[in-house]
Amino acid sequence: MTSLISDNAQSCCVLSPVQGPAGSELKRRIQELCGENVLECYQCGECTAGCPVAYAMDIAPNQVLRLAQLGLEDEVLSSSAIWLCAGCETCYTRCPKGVALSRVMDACRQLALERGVKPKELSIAKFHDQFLTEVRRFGRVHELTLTALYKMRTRDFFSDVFTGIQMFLKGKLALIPSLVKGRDEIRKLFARPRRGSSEK
Amino acid sequence: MKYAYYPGCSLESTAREFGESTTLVAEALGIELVEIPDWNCCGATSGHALDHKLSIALPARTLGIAESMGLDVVAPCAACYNRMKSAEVAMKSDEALRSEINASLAKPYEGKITVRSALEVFTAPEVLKSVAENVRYPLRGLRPACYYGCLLLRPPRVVGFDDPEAPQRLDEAMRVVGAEPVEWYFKNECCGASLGISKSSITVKLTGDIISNAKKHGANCIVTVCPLCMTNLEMRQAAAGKMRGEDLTIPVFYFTELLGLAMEVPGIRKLFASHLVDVNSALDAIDQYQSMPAGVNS
Amino acid sequence: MRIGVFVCWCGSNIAKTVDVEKVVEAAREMPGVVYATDYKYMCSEPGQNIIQDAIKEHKLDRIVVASCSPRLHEPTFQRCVEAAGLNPYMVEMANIREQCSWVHDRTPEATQHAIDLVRMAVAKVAKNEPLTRSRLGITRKALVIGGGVAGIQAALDIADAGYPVVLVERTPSIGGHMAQYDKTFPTLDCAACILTPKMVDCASHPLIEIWSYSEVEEVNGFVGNFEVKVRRRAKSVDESKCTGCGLCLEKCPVKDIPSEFDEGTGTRRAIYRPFPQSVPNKPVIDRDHCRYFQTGKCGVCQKICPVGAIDYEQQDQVVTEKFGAIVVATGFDVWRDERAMAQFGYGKYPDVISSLQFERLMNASGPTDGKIVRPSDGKTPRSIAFISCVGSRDEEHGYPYCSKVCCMYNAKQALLAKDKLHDVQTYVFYMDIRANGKGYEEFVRRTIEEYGANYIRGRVSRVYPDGDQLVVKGADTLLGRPLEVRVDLVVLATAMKPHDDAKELARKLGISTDQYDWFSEAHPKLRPVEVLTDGIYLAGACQYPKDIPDTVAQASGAASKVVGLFSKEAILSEAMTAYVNEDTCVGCGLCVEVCPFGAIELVEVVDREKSTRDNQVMKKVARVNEGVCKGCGTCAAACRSGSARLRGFDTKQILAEIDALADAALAGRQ
Amino acid sequence: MSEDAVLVEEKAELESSESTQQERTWQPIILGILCNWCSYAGADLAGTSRLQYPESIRIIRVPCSGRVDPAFVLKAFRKGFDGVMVLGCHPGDCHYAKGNYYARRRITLLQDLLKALGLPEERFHFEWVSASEGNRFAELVQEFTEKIRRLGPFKGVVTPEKKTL
Ligand SMILES: Cc1cc2nc3c(=O)[nH]c(=O)nc-3n(C[C@H](O)[C@H](O)[C@H](O)COP(=O)(O)OP(=O)(O)OC[C@H]3O[C@@H](n4cnc5c(N)ncnc54)[C@H](O)[C@@H]3O)c2cc1C
Ligand SMILES: Cc1cc2nc3c(=O)[nH]c(=O)nc-3n(C[C@H](O)[C@H](O)[C@H](O)COP(=O)(O)OP(=O)(O)OC[C@H]3O[C@@H](n4cnc5c(N)ncnc54)[C@H](O)[C@@H]3O)c2cc1C
Ligand code: SF4
Ligand code: SF4
Ligand code: SF4
Ligand code: SF4
Ligand code: SF4
Ligand code: SF4
Ligand code: SF4
Ligand code: SF4
Repeated sequence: MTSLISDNAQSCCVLSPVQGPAGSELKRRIQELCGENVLECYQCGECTAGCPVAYAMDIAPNQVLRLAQLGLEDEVLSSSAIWLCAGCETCYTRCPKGVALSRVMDACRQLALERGVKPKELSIAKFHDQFLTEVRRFGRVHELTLTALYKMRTRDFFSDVFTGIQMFLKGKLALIPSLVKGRDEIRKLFARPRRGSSEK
Repeated sequence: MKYAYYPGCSLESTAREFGESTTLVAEALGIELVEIPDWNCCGATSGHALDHKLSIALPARTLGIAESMGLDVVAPCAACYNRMKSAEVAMKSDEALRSEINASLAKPYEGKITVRSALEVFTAPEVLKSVAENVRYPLRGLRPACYYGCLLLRPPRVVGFDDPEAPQRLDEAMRVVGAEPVEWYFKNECCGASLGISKSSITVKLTGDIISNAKKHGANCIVTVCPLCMTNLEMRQAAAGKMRGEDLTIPVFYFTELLGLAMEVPGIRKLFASHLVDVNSALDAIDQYQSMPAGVNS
Repeated sequence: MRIGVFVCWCGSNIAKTVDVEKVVEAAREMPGVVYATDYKYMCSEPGQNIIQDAIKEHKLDRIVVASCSPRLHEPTFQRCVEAAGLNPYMVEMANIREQCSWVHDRTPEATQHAIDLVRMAVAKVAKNEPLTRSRLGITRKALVIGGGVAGIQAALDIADAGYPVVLVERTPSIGGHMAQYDKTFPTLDCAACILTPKMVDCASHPLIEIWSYSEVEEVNGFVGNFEVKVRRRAKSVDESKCTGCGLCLEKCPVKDIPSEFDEGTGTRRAIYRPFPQSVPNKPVIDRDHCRYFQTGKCGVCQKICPVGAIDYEQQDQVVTEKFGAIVVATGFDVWRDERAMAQFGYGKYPDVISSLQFERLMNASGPTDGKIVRPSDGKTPRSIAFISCVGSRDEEHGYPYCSKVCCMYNAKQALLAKDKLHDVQTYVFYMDIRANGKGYEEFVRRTIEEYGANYIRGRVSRVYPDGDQLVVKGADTLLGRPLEVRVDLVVLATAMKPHDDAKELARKLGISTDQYDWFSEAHPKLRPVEVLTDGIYLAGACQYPKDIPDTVAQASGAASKVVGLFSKEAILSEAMTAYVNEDTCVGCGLCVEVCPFGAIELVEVVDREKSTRDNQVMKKVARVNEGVCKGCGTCAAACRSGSARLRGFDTKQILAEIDALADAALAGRQ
Repeated sequence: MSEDAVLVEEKAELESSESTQQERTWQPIILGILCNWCSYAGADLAGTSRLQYPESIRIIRVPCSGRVDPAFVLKAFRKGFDGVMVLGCHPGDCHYAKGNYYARRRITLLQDLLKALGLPEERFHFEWVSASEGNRFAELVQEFTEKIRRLGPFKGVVTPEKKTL
């Protein structure tokens, strides 16, 4: 990993002289994955101001970009912010510089998995992963299976049981998953390996 | 008018009412919806959360099939619509990506068809006019808070059929069917649906903010355009009420249900039974509700 | 053709490296050369005498001086030959010092180089033609467009120097934006106290005519000789009779027109003057709202006017006048795009207002007599949020540039609000504080430290009502947290932008605008008050956002440029200008497109080739306005038919240089 | 690169390697077309600063790089100059505001044209030089002269006609 932070990142962030090229490595990867140039952000904070989840994040959305600008990869990829982002696109819509922070968040999650950084919000990562596993298997998402498998993976059996049963009773959770015939084709779309995936 | 219909995963299960009301209303308005054969999941939030390319490739497959039908696509679910539209825009603007993805598709998508949301289709001027002509029971007394959520409006560069900051299409449709939409201020705030299962504490808070604002401004129901919003708003309102120490109980409808109700489309009313939150308080507020013919009432 | 060549030693500067005598010898062999000689200091008086004598003695008609750079002594030798009776443009210089003796140290090579340079100059001068600079007269009267503080200052300075000025203002009164303010940063002078006297001076100055309610329609001509058409809109009030008593203003029944001057915070009537201290202080009738003009019934003002000044029959007048110079001082507009500002609820929530509206609320002679109240309910706000950079520095929704003055007026408004309402809490949401003027940083600090304004670093995402308050959803980026405040009033520092019709005015004037439609100066550092068209100058915020100190400084700069021009006896036109051979021109218009000065236009002429005696065929050709052309030659390079030519640097001259050099230097190579 | 240009280059290489010894001091003749306000002034500054550079360059003064007609350059090559340089004011510095901007567009076209005609594109150089860049001017002449020396004397255009003949 291209760690550039001093051992004690808490007290002082030391930018080493090699930070330039390495810092631009993170920037380059982000740009490659989602097309956004993090240097366009001028740190106005409008994204943070409008983000519905910012209050729960360990670092503010604008700080995700700031760290990325400095190439402080470890700090970005291990933040809870990148996982908590709900993908609502409020930031992108209002950003005066037209930076699609929502997409930068996507890219950071992808990078975190790629580089094997343990997601700070494990439950969210597991959910996304379970969801995609489901799509890969069936071509569609079967909500009952999804929820059940997800709950098993996170060992969180009870939190939504009540509403789950209610839904089931109202006939909203189909028992049998519907399958897509072109499943092979869909698997091909998944061709590139996703690290951290449960299905290797 | 004929469209390729993309129900998406949830319209088959959790959001059955949305799917059914959409088809019923479309039929009543003479809009033909042909389900896209062998469609697949759009990948939803998880798709783009973990894999940018995949999030374009998945909808592209379905778009390719629709293109072979020669029809534009209607995707009622706001989340599906957002993903499909994003894929459409990406495939149209990035030639390299297009050929890369098309290489793995049985039916390539060349960007010849476009994706529309159900709200967009049903509130097109000529369609809305025909809705107005078909209204049998104006929903006077219903004061919905029109909730657009985030994915239908944002980012404007991709979707952009309504104003992202001051959307009007849904309010307009409600006025056409005789309801009196309230002025409120959270119509385009995010409810956190994508974290609904994995981080419900956040969803509960956001849902609470939204419902509280709707009630404060006199809404007697919320009307939505998205199954994810619906699930959240219904499932989390009890917990949110507890958290805020407020009574946040409020019925939630799909906008298509209300169009159908006003147009007296047979088969609409029975959908209300499957709502998780009892909708009777809202229905009772409608002046004419009791006088509507019992036949439709079943 | 009798060419004379004069080779200079420049003391040892040239002669040390270049074998001057050899150069003279070689020159004697060159085609057309009948005389060649050398001298120690060609530019000295004896040196010049040598040239003048030789011209007479050898009947020379063309001269080559091989010495230093033409950038140094070309004018010297032009004057020298002119005194001897030659046309000054019959001289060419070979730069054998800067390009040869000073940069080489090997004599044979340097000498060869010098010979080549002389050869090129000889070839060129053989094709030179006598050129003349015509003397153009000057109409010593200035036109100032726009009567804001910039236009007022420029008009006063020019008139004080003794030249007549016409000040054209679009609205019924001069004064511009400054007249709308209560106090101005950084000194907090009352705007009226410093501006109104200047406005009155304008009105009473014997050399200034104010044409208010007027607009420029057409501009022709060039420096010293502009011909301008101005539409003087009908005011429906006979100014020569009206005494400005104001009786009519009180009686007009059409009362509720939102006042432009008050930015809609107040109302006016159909007959009105923008503000009580208007100059001229006589009302106009707004025909679009007047009942008489709309329905034919009313006439109240006519009945009430004691002097019979109301004249419904008045017509617009289009006046054509000659001016020698034009000062453009049309100022700025503010951004009002409600849709783009929907996230702040501008145009939707009455208590979200623009800074300009807030100025009117603070102004002692404004609609509220200077009381700061909420537009919605007339209550005194106890908390106010000022939001910076609304539409500025926002390339997505507004403009990418910084509006430069809003940081300062935000501080001013936060300070004045606190000054007027003691228990108000103010919040200023900002991205950066740009306070780079004399006393500015100190001013902002005072607002924060002494007036307790709460500065919060972060842009605001959204404003929405909650009860009778407004919630401002912002962020504190210094803390890295989202943040909300509840306030009674929100003030948006909306961007300064060019007028919507700026581009059209630029087109009329033949000047250029930048990508936003601000008028372009000739050079940002060296010629900031001039434009590329001679005789037209810029003053104030029509060039880019400026505060009053900068505006006034530039206005005085523009005025002194005008005065400088007027104090010349005559204007000499450029000699090396372009012209078009109309017989070969195909009217493609390429040259028109590329001319940086707009000096070329397409005109219809009789096609001499195709026309017969009874059938006149017309064709389009390019024509150069030689008063405007600067001689850059871009048109000549662009023209594919070789019809656009540049005097002094004609294609045939340049090709002659290339040929001469090639034939000598490369002879025998192939 | 067209076949002809390759041919020219190969020939040139052959010749220059043959003659490196005796032609070490071979001085190419390079035509410089300089705008009056910036580049010509820059060349003057090189002079007043007494910077030394090869005796290869012969300068023609034009009012503006916008005056440079591609025909001048073509003509120079037809006449057999070993190299041609066009120098103008930096973007934004043009005395006539936009002349150099048109020059740039035209020169880009010219470069394509040279390529298409099989003319020695590498013997043409276009660059911005300001009035304060005397040393840059001197360096440019030095470098370009070296480059041309490596390429060897320009033996004229190999036109397609010539080849087939
Ligand atoms: C809210 C606000 C507060 C400010 N406060 C301060 C302050 O406290 N201190 C300070 O130094 N600066 C302040 N400024 C900046 C100040 O307003 C400008 O520096 C100044 O007004 C510029 O003067 P001007 O004459 O160039 O333009 P303007 O004041 O805009 O005047 C231009 C005039 O030209 C007229 N006009 C426009 N087009 C035409 C046309 N085509 N034909 C004829 N006439 C035309 C207009 O009607 C107007 O009268 C403030 C700006 C704003 C927006
Ligand atoms: C590091 C630096 C970089 C800069 N870069 C830029 C830039 O890139 N772009 C830009 O626009 N601006 C730049 N500036 C600003 C720029 O230097 C000034 O705007 C400009 O020099 C001001 O010119 P002036 O003639 O007023 O003053 P000065 O350049 O200071 O000239 C004043 C002259 O007066 C003489 N003098 C002083 N006292 C007396 C006296 N009593 N009697 C006689 N003569 C006297 C001095 O010797 C001097 O020659 C820069 C400034 C600095 C410090
Ligand atoms: S809104 Fe845009 S520019 Fe501002 S901090 Fe966020 S990403 Fe950066
Ligand atoms: S997309 Fe993510 S970061 Fe942006 S506002 Fe929504 S939740 Fe916040
Ligand atoms: S003419 Fe030029 S080169 Fe000759 S002496 Fe004068 S300055 Fe020197
Ligand atoms: S028009 Fe008549 S009434 Fe009105 S101000 Fe003039 S003189 Fe007075
Ligand atoms: S005629 Fe027109 S301006 Fe005069 S009083 Fe009547 S409405 Fe007012
Ligand atoms: S002056 Fe200040 S408030 Fe105005 S645009 Fe510039 S930075 Fe923003
Ligand atoms: S020489 Fe230059 S200024 Fe003159 S007409 Fe041609 S392009 Fe315009
Ligand atoms: S002068 Fe040349 S470029 Fe201009 S219109 Fe005539 S042919 Fe075209």
